[in-house]
Amino acid sequence: MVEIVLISALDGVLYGMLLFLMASGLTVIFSMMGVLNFAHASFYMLGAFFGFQISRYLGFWAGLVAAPLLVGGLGTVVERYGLRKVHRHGHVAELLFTFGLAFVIEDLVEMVWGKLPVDYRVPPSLDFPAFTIFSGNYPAFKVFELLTAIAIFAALLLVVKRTRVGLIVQAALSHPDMVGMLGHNVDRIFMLVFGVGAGLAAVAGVIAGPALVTQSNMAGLLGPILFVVVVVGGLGSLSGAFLASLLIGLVQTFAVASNASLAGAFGDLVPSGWLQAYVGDIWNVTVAQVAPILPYLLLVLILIFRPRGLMGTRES
Amino acid sequence: MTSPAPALELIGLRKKFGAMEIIRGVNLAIPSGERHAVIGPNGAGKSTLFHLVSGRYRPSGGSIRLRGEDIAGKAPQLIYRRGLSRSFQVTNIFPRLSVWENVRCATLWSMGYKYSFWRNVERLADARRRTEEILAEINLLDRWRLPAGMLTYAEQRALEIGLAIAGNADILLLDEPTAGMSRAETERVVSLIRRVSEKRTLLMIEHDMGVVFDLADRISVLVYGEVIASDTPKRVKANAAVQQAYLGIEVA
Amino acid sequence: MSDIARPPLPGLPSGRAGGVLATYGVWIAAAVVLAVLPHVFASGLALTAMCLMGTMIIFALSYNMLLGQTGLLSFGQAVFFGLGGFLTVHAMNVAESGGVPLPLAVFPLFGGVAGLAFGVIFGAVSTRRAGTAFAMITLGVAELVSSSALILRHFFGGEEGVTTDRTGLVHLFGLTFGPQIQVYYLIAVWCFVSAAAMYALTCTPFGRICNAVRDNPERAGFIGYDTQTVRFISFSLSGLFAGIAGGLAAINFEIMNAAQLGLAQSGTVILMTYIGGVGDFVGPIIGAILVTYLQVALSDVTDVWQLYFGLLFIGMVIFVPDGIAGLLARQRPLLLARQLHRVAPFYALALVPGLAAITGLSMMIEMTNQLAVHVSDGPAMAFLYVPFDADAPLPWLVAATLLAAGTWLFLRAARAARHAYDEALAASRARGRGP
Amino acid sequence: MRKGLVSTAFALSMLGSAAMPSMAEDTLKIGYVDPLSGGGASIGQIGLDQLHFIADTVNAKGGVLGSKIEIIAYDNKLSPQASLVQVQKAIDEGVHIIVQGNGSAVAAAIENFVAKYNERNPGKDIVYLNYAAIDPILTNQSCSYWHFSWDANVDVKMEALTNFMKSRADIKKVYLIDQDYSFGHSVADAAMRMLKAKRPDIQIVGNEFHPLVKITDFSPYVAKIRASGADTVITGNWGQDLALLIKAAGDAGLKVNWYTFYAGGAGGPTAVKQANLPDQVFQVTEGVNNIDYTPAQETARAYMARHQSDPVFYPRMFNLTGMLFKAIEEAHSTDPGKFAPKLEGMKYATFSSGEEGIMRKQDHQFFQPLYISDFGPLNAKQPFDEEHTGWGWKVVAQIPVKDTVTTTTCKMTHSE
Repeated sequence: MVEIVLISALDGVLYGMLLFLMASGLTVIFSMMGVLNFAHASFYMLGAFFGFQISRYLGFWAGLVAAPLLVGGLGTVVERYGLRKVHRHGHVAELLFTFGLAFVIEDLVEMVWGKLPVDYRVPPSLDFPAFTIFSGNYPAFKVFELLTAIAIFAALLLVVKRTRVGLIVQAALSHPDMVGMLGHNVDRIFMLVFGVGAGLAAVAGVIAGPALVTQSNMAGLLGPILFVVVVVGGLGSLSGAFLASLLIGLVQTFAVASNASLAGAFGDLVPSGWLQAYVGDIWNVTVAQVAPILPYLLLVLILIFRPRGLMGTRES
Repeated sequence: MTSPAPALELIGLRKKFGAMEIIRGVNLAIPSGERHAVIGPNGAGKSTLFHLVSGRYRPSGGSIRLRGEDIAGKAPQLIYRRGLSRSFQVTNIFPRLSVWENVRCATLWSMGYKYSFWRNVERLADARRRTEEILAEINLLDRWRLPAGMLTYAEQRALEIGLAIAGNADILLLDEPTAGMSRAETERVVSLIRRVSEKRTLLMIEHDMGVVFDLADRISVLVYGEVIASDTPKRVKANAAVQQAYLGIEVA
Repeated sequence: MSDIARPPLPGLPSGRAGGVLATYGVWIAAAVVLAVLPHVFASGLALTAMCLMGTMIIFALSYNMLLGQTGLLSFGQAVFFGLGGFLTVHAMNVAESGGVPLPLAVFPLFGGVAGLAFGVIFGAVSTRRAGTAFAMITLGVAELVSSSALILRHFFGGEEGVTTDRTGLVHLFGLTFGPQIQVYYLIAVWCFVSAAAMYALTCTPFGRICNAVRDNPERAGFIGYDTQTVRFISFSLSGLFAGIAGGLAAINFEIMNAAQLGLAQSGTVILMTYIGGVGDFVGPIIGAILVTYLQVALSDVTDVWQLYFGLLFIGMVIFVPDGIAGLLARQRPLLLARQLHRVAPFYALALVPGLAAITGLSMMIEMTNQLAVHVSDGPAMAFLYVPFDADAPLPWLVAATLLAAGTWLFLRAARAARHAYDEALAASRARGRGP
Repeated sequence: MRKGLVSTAFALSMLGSAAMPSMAEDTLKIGYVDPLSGGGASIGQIGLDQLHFIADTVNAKGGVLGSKIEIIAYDNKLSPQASLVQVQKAIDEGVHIIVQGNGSAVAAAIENFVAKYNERNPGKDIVYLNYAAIDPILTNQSCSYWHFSWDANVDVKMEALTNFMKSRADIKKVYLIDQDYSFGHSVADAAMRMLKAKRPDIQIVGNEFHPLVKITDFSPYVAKIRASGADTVITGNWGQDLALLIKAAGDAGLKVNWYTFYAGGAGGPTAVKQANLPDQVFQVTEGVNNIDYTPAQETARAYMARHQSDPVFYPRMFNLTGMLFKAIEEAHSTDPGKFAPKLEGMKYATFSSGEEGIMRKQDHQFFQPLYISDFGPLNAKQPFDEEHTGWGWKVVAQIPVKDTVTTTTCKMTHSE
């Protein structure tokens, strides 16, 4: 029992931090610009592929530095010459713009790197088990993942709370209209924010690429889980997103460890004609089976009962 | 004592935003049929008071009685349905709908059509007649096809009042109806208000003292969230506290 | 058919008397077109494609009840489409095995009722919020439903879905619904009736209040309306029509599966609606026809069709944000004032370099694709029937020139066209015909 | 080539059905309906390349019954509904033979459509040849006379796999993990049933289902497998769900043997190599390149010289086309109504080893020798590696046809 709780907690924290790593850029963009950036996962994928390509010539660490810079630069270009033109037509237009962008990026990646997974490896310097608990290894790369997530969180928090840029950004988080009125160049801020968001997505890509599967459909397969993190955490709240990532990671991991089901709790269903098959599908489902869809349930419940999210400062 | 309940009565009304208390125990009773103006320096809490009465904000304390019935904290539409309608200081119309459609939408509930999705709106003769009347009242009849967002500022202000009066509510709250208007436009609006407020109860915020003293039966002076005087225009003019707190600064 | 209504206002300058032809002319024309179409486009594929279009027209119109009319961005419209389809399939199978004497033509109603019922259930949850929170709730609900669909294998038929046979029901007037043409007319009738119903809905007090809530939800409260109730009714009715569309899709394909209620399907309907134009009733109809056509045809022309799809959407939202219908609607005042001839030459002038730029761009895309993806086939390829080698410099030079020069000329011509449009519009207004 | 023409062809075909089929009446048209864009394209493209390769080979020798073979590709985007539109398009273009493989949902839709089409359009028969969809439902409850299946279905594969496992005494505790949809449940149910019958002493220590392609982190599942004390895992997972599972196991240092259906699928070998699990991952297939049979290996080499980037090779596609052409020649007709009876019960020397397989008349399921192979470093006599990993599939056992036969519930209705 202790073993399961301890290991689940550890796995949950590690998974949660991976989620935060992926979602941090989206938090910044979604919170500040209100843009439902469906291309976020595509920037994440670009990060992975750029990282892969650079790592073949200059090694993993060069990729970790260069890929986010490249993708971040690309992000600013996309904002400047695309999104900005769309901005005045409202959020649905922005959303569709990023929709289209996701299609384009996926096909371009397919053209350049093909449709099959590429062999993007963990760097040798991190390819060893960091520690072992209950005979289960925890690779050093995962610890690195965790540390990066925390570092990004700390750095973002520091920038937001302690620097002048951060103060403007923070003001924009709670009073988006005011920032423009105070005479700041909102266009430049938005461009910067989008670039940083895309760059953070790329950091996640470079790090998650070797750990997961680097393939041209990886953006699509990620699904909308990152939106869940941002919304559950609360719009405009970095700490909220951090907390939400941890919560989702832990909920999902503990759920996987549980084999409880209605059948387990109340015994097998008494046979009762044709309905039995239909009800049986629900009756026999274990908590573990539905673990990965629990975050979406959490999303719906949070929005109904606490629409500002865990730590948000404003509603939608 | 069995005198009828006042049309609108505020008792110890309070509103806090965080630690800041904007409305600090307002007591006010407006008898039915009275034209009542609320004046006070900027930041005194006049608009906040309107937001509390009309249901946009939820009070932190005290009660609001509409003909004796407590409406504090109720949703705007519920208060509207009890016969209280309002206009806004910052123009608050339906920008993509035509002027015609703006006014007609504002008549529909009071005409009893509610959420009806089985009647053709064009065939509702009574709503059409009422819309036409209102448009004539606010002098926008020749602009009826234009999207409301394309009207001039003064026209939008007129439409704003039109939306407030379209539903035939018997208590009207007008928040600075003449703000930003020229003299001629102001005069038009004043006579309009005078006309529509007959047999109704009117509560208005106004900065134009000419309008206030012209229209109001009684005036309340709100300073820092408190009513420091509430009386006839003549008496308010003479009130020492008002002189000091308000007129001394604004008018002199 | 636009937002700005024309009430019959006797005594007012442009008040209009509604004759039968003026009021219903468009609908009569639409009915005639629907009846004649299968005789113009007669092939099996054309019939299949048109059946698909009819279904998607209802679906997109139902979605625009939310997005265009009420201002609600939903990511879960396919939930009602899919559930409507499943209920229809199950109803058909029960009727067939139980010998219930119901003709096929009424079965889309089962889909509609299912869509309405689930619209009420999910609407009660999601319409408590508006804006982004509403959008995110619909996203969550859509994920929950589509995930559950794979888990509840008995009802949703697992991966394979549930099949049915549309010919096994009682045959009214000798209609077996085996031949696709009969299914086409079934869909056409339902499409016509549904579209008319949804249009009628926009002309009711409720329809107008939906617009008011879209424009300014806060003020709607101060004229007596509960915005949550408005959203809820709109959401439920939208579910009804999406369910009918799902039922027709089920009858058309005789199969329903879990993919039909997934996020991809919901995304498709957003694209259709937006591309067609949300501000106008006919917008979603145009969008449904265009996007369905592209989905059916584009993959035959190029295997990187998704790239073109993406570029099309990006181009649309940047250059034509109010959709195709919006673009057409903007020409209406000019047409009415007989000023269109002043801008038409400028449109033609912009079109030519625009097409050249597109040709250059797609040529580059296809050449890249040939070199990168079809590497085993060698560099020999053909573009617009012109054969050449993708690794030779000349084609690249041609493509780059077309793209660069075309773009430059297009931007200039577009600016001139916009200028001409503004002038013509001003002229139209001066004539007193436009607003 | 074809792509350029079709844009106009489509516009024409919208106008009238008479315009199209006359274009090239003397070729034998085979319509290939599979994903050729998007995520599924990585696998769909391989089948198409292989069909083209086969067509070119056969055409070089004069074709079938004197007609050249023409492969026409239709992108179905892995969607059942889109597939039906594409099949309709193919029919309009004069195609009578549909080949498809990826996705049981698509397969079921096409099987159902083709059966109804033939019933409603007598004399215009279409036949559907399935090269990869293996949900047992296709050849059981919803079986059809017009559907022929070349890949061994889930039950057949599991029959072969369990017949192999029953002789491995070191297997004591088995853990099942599958994707939570009908295919995953078919795999798990078959495994439970057959292991119980053949090796009652084996303990099933877990029967896990997880949602389809929704898991990013498989560590909790790996922790569960470890906690159960399993020595063997059976999984029907494919694609990302398999790659991430295997990599998570490698990361955590989990030492078990993996019996899979799809470790040989695109991306699988790369994942196994990255996870560094030599000779611990097994698959059951109708053949691998390293079977020492010269004709197959020569063909594989010729194919790979042409398609260097294609990672996988489907022997079943050769069986499918070979048997199709044989049936056509025997029937002296390219009309499915005439050659389909010849396919029923046909015996055929399989591509991988030359040993005989049979198309069972009862359910149109092809039975063939199956191979259990494991993935790891190669020796000199095993020339084929996978996905440039340096590792390859090595046969550990051949399961003869008689050990793969399962029963079917198929009741085919077809009146001549």
